Amino acid sequence: MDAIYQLIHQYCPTMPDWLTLALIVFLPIAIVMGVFLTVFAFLTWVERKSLGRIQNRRGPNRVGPVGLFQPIADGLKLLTKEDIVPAAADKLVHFLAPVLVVVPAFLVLAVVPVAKGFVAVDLNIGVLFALAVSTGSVLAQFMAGWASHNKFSLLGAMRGVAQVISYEVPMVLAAVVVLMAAGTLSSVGIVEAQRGLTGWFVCKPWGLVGFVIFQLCAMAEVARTPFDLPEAESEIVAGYHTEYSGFKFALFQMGEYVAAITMGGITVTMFLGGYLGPGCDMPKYGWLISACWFFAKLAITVVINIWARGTWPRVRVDQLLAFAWKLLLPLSLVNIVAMAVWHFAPNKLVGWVESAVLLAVAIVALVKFNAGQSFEKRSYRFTT
Amino acid sequence: MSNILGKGLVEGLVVTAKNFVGSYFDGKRKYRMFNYQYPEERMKLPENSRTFPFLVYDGTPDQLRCTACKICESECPPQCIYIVKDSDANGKPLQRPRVFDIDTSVCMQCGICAEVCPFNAIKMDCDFERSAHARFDDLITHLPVLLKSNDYYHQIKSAEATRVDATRKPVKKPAAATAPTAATPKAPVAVAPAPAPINPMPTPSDISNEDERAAWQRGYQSAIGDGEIVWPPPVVVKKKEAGTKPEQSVTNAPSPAPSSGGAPWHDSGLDLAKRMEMAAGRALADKLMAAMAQLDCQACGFDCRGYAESLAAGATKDFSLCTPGEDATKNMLEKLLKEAGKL
Amino acid sequence: MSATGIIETQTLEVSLGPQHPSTHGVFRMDVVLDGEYVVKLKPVMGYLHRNHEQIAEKLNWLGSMPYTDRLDYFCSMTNNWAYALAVEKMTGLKVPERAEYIRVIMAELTRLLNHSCAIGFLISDAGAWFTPVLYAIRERELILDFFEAVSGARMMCNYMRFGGVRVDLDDATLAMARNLVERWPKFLDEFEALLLGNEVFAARAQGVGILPRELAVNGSISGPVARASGVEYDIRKVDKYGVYERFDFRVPVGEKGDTFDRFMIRILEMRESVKILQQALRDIPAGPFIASETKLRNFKVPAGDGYGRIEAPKGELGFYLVSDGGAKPCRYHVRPPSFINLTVLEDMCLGQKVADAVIILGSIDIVLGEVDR
Amino acid sequence: MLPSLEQIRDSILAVIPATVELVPTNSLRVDRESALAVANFLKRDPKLRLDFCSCVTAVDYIKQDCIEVVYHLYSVALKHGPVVLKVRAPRAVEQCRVPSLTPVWRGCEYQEREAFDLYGVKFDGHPDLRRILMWDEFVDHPMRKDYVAPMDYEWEPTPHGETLARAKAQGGVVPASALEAKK
Repeated sequence: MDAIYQLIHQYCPTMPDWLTLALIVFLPIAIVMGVFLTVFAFLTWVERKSLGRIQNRRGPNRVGPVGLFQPIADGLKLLTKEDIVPAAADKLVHFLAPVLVVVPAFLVLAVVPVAKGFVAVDLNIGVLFALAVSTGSVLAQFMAGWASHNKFSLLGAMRGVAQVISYEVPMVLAAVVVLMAAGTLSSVGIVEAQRGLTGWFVCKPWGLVGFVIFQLCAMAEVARTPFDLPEAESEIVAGYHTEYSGFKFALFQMGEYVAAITMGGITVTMFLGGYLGPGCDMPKYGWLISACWFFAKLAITVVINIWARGTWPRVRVDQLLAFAWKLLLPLSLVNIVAMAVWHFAPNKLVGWVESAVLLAVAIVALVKFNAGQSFEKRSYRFTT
Repeated sequence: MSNILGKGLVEGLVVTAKNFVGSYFDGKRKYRMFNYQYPEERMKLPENSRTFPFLVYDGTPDQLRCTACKICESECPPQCIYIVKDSDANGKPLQRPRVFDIDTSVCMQCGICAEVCPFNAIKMDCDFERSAHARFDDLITHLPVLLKSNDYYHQIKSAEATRVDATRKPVKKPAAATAPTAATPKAPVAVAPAPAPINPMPTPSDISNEDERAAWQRGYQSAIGDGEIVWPPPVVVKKKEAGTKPEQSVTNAPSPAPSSGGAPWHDSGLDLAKRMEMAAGRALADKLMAAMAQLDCQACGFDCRGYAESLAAGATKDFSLCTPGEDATKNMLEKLLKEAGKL
Repeated sequence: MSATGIIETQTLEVSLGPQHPSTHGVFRMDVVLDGEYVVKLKPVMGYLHRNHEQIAEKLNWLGSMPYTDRLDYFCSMTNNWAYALAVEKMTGLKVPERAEYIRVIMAELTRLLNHSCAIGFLISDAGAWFTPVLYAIRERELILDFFEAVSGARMMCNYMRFGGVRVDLDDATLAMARNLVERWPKFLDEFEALLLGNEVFAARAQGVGILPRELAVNGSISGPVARASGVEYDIRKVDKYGVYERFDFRVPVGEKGDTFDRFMIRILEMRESVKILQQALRDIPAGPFIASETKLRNFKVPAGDGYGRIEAPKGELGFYLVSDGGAKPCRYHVRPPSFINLTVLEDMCLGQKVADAVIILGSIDIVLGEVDR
Repeated sequence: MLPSLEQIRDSILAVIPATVELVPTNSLRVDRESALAVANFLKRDPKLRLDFCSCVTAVDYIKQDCIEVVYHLYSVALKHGPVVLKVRAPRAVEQCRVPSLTPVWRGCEYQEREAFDLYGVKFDGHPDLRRILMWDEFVDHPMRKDYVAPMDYEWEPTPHGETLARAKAQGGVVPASALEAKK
């Protein structure tokens, strides 16, 4: 924000006040929207190409040089597709749902520090705002499911709600650890707290467990495999967006992918040290290098998403909820205790060892406790 | 979920990673990336591959091998072949099809017609890039479109074509020879000096002007369209004098060349009445043979003489096996067998 | 709130209908759901009913051979073999040695491609984004190219005739088959590494859709679905048709009979098929590939009825033929394994969830061309 | 091993007062009334134990004016071969009733429904006798020999020969262009 103010003053001090005010407010929004929409388009292309390569085929290569214009082609196609609204649908709610799915995804981007000094809105309660707003899309999903007046959409919506609620709790608790370590809620503050060689929170035992929990919850929040139950193709046709076509369907897809990017952004901010990296404090091009660091780390989470999507099957509803309540939640609570132990330990090494041991014991105990349905190795007899 | 984050999930990730990386290093379609970027790259079809059938002709499209014996029409499971036998000006049945339609919307490319054809006249093509505008009329392939030369057959299926040619070579006698027996006499062969062959159909390549080629390409208005079947398409340019017609019939006088005493009627060019007239005074077996379609096409499982003898001896009861003879032969055989008290 | 204090919920009547991504064709399940649990499940079929048996009564004996390709369009070779076997049993035609070996090779290759694709579809029903299916289809493509090189068509082979096969295997196609069989063990290891240890799939498949042994036998269930429930019955071992008793191979049998067992049995059967193929390709004799006395046209079957059956990849595929001595069959009945294996679908799905009902249907591995005929 | 057919028949007659006769291509024809009893016997007899009913078919013998339901029985326990059970019923749709063997072998359920759907053989005692392949409002039984397919369901795009004749005779939906005599 202040960087823009200095820029304006440096180059054209004679700018009328109302224009500078407008610039200060709207320029960051424009930048964020522009950057992340191109990242969204690029992400769909990357996903289809890499899924193709995983499955030994080339992926889209007809539109544009290496299929690069494929997202544009998809967008145009969906724009021109007829927008069918079922007769028995609740017209208003049916129309509002896709809008409300996209809004929270972009709102959260306001607090994600993309580069050094580049954050759309530097709220001092940044993380709280992010976690609160990111669950807004669930309401939209349920509106879509209910308004479509279709049994499959209803089933999908119910699953979506159950899933997001039950994964919200461990996610917040995993974030609590980071807030305790950083001491501030502001996302920029959290990133600054991770300076230093092994400063990234992921390098600490409780940070690593927190990162794993947060990443799993982020994948569940956004309904990515192995938790993509709300729109499970093979069971309930297309879940809550069965009855959507044309640009409304495109909005759902955009909402989903942008939410995946924002969740990745928050994970990177909290655990992987945001834009920190060697060379991010250089005077001249420091902000450019820090932006590169941020997007490199964002790419890690995207790779995890795509890789899981190409390999793992989907979890069943009851296993999904059991996994959240019976394993992730207790683990994140133990994680907070481990962080406290680490914090008040007399010296660094003792703190490290104690929290690591505590977490290891907790993980093994919880997994044993949840192994109600054991996977015994099956033996098969052969008759000649 | 004892080892939910255990070995199995990671193993899966390793496999997909290997495939992801491997797909970049498999240029020569050795292990992974098998699909061809059609239409730029085209896969070389194996020789046996078959799509829709086509009719083979040696030399000019006029000398096609098909003798309209209709075995393929009766054997075709979905009944999608439709043949009308050709006959020249004065009604004498010629041994070749005037109409040979294959309804490619019904044909299921099973290859049974090519298998049962005794004259190797119909073979399975391997070009699959066929598209049409309309669903009914365009999908019915008519005779000229079906006709493809023998060297095209050699080009797509060389081994099979050479094998077929080998088997055909000894059988194909020159037109003038009067071998009555197993030789499958080819079309317009006749004991009498062959009438002037109907002027050969111009091949598309050497038709100069445009509308003629269009006429040839369209073949002729099919029966389903409007108008009578006209084939071979009248060459608009050259006016055929009507005069040639009568003198043709004059030379058709029954002055058979000296044939082995056995079966003067064994000539598919003669029509039924003339053949019965020839075999009037002979034994039952000969009369029965005269009633056949003289094609030795093995539709009945024998050649003409064998079938007549087994009918006369009462070995086979079924007198309707002579498919090329159609109803005319069937009724004649029935009448003869009734007279002889065999039925 | 009902008297017993439990909230009264309404059941949801859903039709996982003919237009559904994972019913492997036009097959419908009328499901009554209480929340996610399946309360009642009635399969509805007949959307792909072409009355194949009436068509066969109008065609002569050879005429319906190409139609058998369209029964279970995944395994056209085994359909042809079952029909040819039934007719040979009635006419007593003797099939030469080489033709028997060729038939075994074709049938086992069909079993490989069918089982690998069945497993692939089962896992993608469970949610993996088509990765396992595309690995299986990659291998299936090579087998289909081999079928095209031999019989002329990839899926609609119309390859077998009464008394043998239509085209012989020359050394080019034999070499093609040999390098095919070399690839399969490597592929099976990769496939197992991807799917076997996968805890998510194990959690989804173990203990789901259990089929008790008595119900399997009583419900005339055949094939891998029955063997997964402990029924030791493989028609290749019981009837000893073709030259199967010359090859040593084992028949895997499970004991729990749930979806995971059906998935595992198919993987083990694929390994056995590879063993059979190696032995068959090693000692295939020279000689005629079709009986000399077979007739292509007006082929007549002596009067009477007969029933021939084989171990098709999906189960016991049988043909019951009645002939009155004429050129056309008087009655032509197909005993389709997928159609009969669906009898117990409801028993397996009761009490399970919607997601499980879809997987149980996938584990039975039905193809609608065969179910509806 | 499977006892010979005569022994099976004698063992049945010893227990059940039914008219069992040997019929060509080694099968047993049983009268309708005692079919269920015979089936139960075949399933429970220790020497036979035919617990696997592989194939159920209905065959329409129009000359003998009867419809025959054929059961192929195998034994999974003793792994021995087919015993073919045939039950006959008159062709008329009203009297065409046969006792259902689904209570004995659960596997006959769908196959008997198909026999009912395509041949009109009513199976008494079948838990859920509905049409299985044709849609419920379908009236006739298509596989019977005397079934005439109504023309409007489907006509061949290029009718000729017998299909054209049938199309004209039944006056179904035939395009004008196809009506000209082609043959």
